[in-house]
Amino acid sequence: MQNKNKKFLPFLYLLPTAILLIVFLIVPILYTFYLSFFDWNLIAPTKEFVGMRNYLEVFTDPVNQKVILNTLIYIVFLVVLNFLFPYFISLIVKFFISKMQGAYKVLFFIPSLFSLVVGAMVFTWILNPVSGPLAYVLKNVGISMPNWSNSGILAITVICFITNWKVFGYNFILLLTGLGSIPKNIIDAAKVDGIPKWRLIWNVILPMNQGIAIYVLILTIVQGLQYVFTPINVITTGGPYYGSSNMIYQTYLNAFVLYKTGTSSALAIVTFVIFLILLFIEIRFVERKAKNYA
Amino acid sequence: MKNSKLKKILLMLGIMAMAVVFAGCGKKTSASTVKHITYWHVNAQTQGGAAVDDLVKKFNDTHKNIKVTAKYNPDMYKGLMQNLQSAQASGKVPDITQVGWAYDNYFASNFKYMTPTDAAKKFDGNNKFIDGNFTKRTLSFAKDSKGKLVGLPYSLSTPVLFINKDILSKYNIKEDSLSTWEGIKEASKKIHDQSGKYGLYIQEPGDTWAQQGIMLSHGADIQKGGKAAFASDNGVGAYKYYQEMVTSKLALHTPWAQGMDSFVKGDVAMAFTTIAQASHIKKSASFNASAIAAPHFEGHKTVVPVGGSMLAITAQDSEQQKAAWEFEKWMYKADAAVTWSKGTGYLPPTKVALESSAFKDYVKENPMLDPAVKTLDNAVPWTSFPKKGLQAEQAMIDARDKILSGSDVKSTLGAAQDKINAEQK
Amino acid sequence: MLKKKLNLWHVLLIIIILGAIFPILFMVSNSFKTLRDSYGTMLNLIPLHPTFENYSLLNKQVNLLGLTWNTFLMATMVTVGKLLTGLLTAYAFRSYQFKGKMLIYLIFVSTIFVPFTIVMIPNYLVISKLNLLNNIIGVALPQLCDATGIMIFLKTMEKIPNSLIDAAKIDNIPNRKIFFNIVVPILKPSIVSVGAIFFINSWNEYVWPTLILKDKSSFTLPLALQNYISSEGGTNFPLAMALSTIMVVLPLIIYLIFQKYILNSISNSGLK
Amino acid sequence: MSESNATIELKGISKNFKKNTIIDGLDLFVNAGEFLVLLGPSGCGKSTTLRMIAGLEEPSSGKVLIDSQDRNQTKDDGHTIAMVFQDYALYPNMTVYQNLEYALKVHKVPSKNRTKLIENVLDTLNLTKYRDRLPSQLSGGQKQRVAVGRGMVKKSKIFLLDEPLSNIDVQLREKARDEIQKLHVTNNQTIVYVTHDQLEAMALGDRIAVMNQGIIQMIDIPENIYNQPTNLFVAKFIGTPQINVIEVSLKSNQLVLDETPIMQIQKPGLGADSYYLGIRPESLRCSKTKQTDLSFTVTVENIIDYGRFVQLLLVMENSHHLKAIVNNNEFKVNEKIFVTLEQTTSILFDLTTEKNLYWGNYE
Repeated sequence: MQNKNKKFLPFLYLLPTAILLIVFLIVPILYTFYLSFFDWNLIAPTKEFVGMRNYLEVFTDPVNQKVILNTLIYIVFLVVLNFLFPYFISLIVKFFISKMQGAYKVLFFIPSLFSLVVGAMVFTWILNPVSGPLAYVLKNVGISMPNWSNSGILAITVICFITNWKVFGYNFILLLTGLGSIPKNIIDAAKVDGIPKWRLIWNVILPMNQGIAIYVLILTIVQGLQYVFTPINVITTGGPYYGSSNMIYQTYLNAFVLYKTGTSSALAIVTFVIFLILLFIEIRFVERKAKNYA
Repeated sequence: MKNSKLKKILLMLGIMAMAVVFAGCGKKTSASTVKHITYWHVNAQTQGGAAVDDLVKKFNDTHKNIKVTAKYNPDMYKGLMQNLQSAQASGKVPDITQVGWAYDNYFASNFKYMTPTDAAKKFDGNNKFIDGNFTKRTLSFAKDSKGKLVGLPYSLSTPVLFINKDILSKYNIKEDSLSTWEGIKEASKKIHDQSGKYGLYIQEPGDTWAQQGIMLSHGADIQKGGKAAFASDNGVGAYKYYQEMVTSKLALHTPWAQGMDSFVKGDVAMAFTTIAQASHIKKSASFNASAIAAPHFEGHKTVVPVGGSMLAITAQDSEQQKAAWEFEKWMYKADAAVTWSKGTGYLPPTKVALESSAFKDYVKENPMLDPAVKTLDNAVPWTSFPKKGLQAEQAMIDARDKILSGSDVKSTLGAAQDKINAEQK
Repeated sequence: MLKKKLNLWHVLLIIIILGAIFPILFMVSNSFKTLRDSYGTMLNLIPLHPTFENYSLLNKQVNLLGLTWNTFLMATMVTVGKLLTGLLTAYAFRSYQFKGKMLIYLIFVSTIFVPFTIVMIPNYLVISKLNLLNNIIGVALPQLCDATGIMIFLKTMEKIPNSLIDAAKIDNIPNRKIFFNIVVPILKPSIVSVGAIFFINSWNEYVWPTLILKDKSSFTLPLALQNYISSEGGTNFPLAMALSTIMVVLPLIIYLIFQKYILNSISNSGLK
Repeated sequence: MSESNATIELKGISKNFKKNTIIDGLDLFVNAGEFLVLLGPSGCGKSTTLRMIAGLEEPSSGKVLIDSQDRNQTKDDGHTIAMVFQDYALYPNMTVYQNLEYALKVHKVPSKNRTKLIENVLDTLNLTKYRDRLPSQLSGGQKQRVAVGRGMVKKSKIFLLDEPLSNIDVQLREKARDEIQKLHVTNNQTIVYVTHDQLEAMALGDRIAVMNQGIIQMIDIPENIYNQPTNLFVAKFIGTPQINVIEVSLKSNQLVLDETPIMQIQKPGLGADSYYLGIRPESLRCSKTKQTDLSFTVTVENIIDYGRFVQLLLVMENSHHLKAIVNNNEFKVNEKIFVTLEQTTSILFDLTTEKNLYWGNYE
């Protein structure tokens, strides 16, 4: 009696999570995969089997091609704004200043207390290209603000800036504390050897910090694409002409606006595969690298 | 032995948690004879939401046997249509709902509903209520492509040209020169050359209502015999005129919220948008604002699609339908209709309300409404395509975005028209 | 020589702080402006004729208490769910060896990388079949488990030396007691901070609730903002800013109280 | 001031950290090529002093002169000083070879010389086998040697070591000490070595500076530190087992402990009437019979045989304890034996200033 319990006790602890994951994650993924082979508008009783047409459409339809390109642009912006920028600032706060580190941590984190809807509304107002306060100030200085809501690229830039306003603080702290795990006397040793700080950071600190950096990088991309959903939905709803939509938002548009669940599911599966590849890189890179520095 | 005790407790905990979760969602069953009906609408707080709540409260207080609960649907008529679609998927449809004109055919061909004529015949025994209150023209707005009356017109709006009188007088532009698009272009040019400001902003919400108005006022037809026909020479001519104003910076091309903010801020002299914006403009503008009737191209007369929505009964069970019909009739009473109009800025739907003294004084207080009432006479039904209405509207929106960012008008409009007609077989 | 270089960096950091804090000031200042002022005098942060009108109007037009209660209920449910499942799962991983342990762990970790859109439609259908549309439980149910929680708790639990647990086992203290009287107290700081983060994120959530909550009475605060973005009637910016200011009060309080915990615990979630 | 080493001078150095002063008005001069040990209990400011020499800490006041040039004026080129840290501070992501090579590569030393230098150091520290290993794959001893190697490779004028051996297990420590000794002989660099282990200090230092609460108590060659400590602190700190200290009073020319005279002294100019008397355990002559009329009786409370020597724990009549070291164990516990003291092998300290009075005849 005794060891039988012991054997399946751990599974009892895992039960609640397992049930939730099966019902709300694993089965849904399979169901979406199933849906991606049909054409259905969510209400009609019958689903029409269309085979691979939806997947074909994902890559052939010009709008989808544009959306995939947009997603790459988003990723570039997200990596630069939500990963490289906070990483650079965390290096500055960690190695180049001695006072007020605590104060910066506290203040940088405050924007992440806000909902992105609020961020989107405030910034749409401030950045109104014709009559916003920023446009007004720039006009006095002689610069006329471009109408960002008409061009896909500019709209993406604005949306990524708004998301950056909220996400910067969180990533900054994640990376800063990651740097904390580096023994202090390495910095002293380098100082005595007359090694410039940036050189030390490039040759020693960054390689050592690779584990958490890769984790945050991939998190930034994966969660970043889902964070930008809110500003897109509030400001441009994907416009002008899908110029600011990305694969995540297009999946929503197809599903809950145009009621083309087939296309939406196919897009979702393709996005999922891309994220899996990113996850695979993270696990292989981070797990292997972290092992031999421990 | 001690492990099994732990197991029992954890198991119990698990079951209890699950029970709590499911208990919260049992069906609300009320045995009493009071009929519960749900009324879906699109009126946000800033635009009639309060008026809807007042009307529903007054109705519930005066009708003991019917209890109405109003439900707000975000993102205007498109948002409501999406919710209706999802509601039908889960089998919980409302009893009475507003339906935007653009979705007239789409609603008729996708959802089960009861026509007002059937409701009048079944519950009143005669058609007096409908014929007595609505003109032939207003009823025509609510007919589907097969001429069947789908619902009763509830909120009517027409596009008007809001103008910033301070700017116009500053560059001594006379108001009556703005009755034609050519006059507006000229005025815009003068304003732009001298002040750098934009002359005109045409609304760009989640529909192409205003843009259809420009094409109609250039003699074009949006739809002929159930097929899209807007890519005609007249239609292309009108759009080219508009595109040219945008590219030469006389007209502003930006999403609706930003465009209207710019007009209210005084950075745009004229705004061609729905009369429903009147109260917001009056409250926010710090300049002397007024409104004039929708313009037309020289040699054509003003034709505008009617804006707003109709009330349709989506209840399936006859008891619910009866209660919904009674609620609908009450909403059309003169005082209720005027309160509705005051709250939303729309025009009252019934003849009696339009001519009622209450509405007349209201118009005197808000002169901006006057041009809207006059334009009502040259309003035509909002074109809504019978099949795949949502995708058709999206195609026209996409065409607008492409044209206003510079692509060739003729080919873009042609492509959109073919795309829509391909679905209408 | 060192002193001068130092200030350069501080200048950059202070600019970033301004960028982070200015929109918040802009929001609060506009919540005290009249509609006309918000357009007319955009630039001055101190309202020309400050008014409390937006807050009183807000309270009249919308059931502020009800909205806050909905948001609070949802956030609490989600937080409690995530903490419970996180703790139980982490404890299972920490103190038991079983077949396929590594595989199950990898599956749990990979859930962080699953895009929300892939489960959107099926979850929507499940919730509507369970008749939980327009119901806070419907919003909370699919979110009761979060892999980040599992990872953080696992990391903190790994710090508990085996000797501590073995010692308790030798005194044959039952598993349940070990979990609640030894493991949980040690985890208290990370439970508090992770809980605070889950609460704040769920409090501000917009995307999933918009799909489920369609009826005004069931709205949460972020959704109520939609009421004021209606373009048909024009955006009442000051009113929206008043609601936004109210919305951030509770997260700000939580942050001020648990700020020390929160800032440290975020580090655990990342440390590999 | 030869090419291969440099002098170090600390002038009026003080350092305070958040209100409490760690070092107050410290002056120190280290001769070129000298092996100076900074010895003291933990928290006495010895590491901070070393870090100030290395430029890792800014002194609150005072100047640090390297080759009599003020450190703040000269541009720190990273050549003159090398340092080894207590926990080695090796670059974890670089192999042993890369660790040694990194500083040279940064300072653009031509690769030919680099390889020669590194091979040489690897050979002397017999680390050649481990050249391609990562620090995490090395033992404590090997890591320590790599850390020292990294300093040696620079051929710096000054070599600072901050308790390099404290993390190594005891048997290896002696061997490592000899290597550092050899290193000093071959490279003739100026070395400042921080430790709290007196054995290391006595073994390595040309001179030892004993520090306490941020003040140098005494700086002298090991022999004087041991035999003529300037004050009671130094006396107690150096030497295990610790020096015996008893309070005695002066009666004419005899030191008396509770009325029993224990020592005959010549007394030029000793004013006060009571003092502290310090006697190293090996200076207590224990015997079964009375040696002089001033020998006093004690009982043997405990005997510990360390092999190389035997330690006796003795109890006097007034129950004061003394420790003695003898080389053969002829005594038994509880046996009554005689102890004889000599002026030449004991030290007299002033009761209040605790300073060494050198028996009145100041050198």
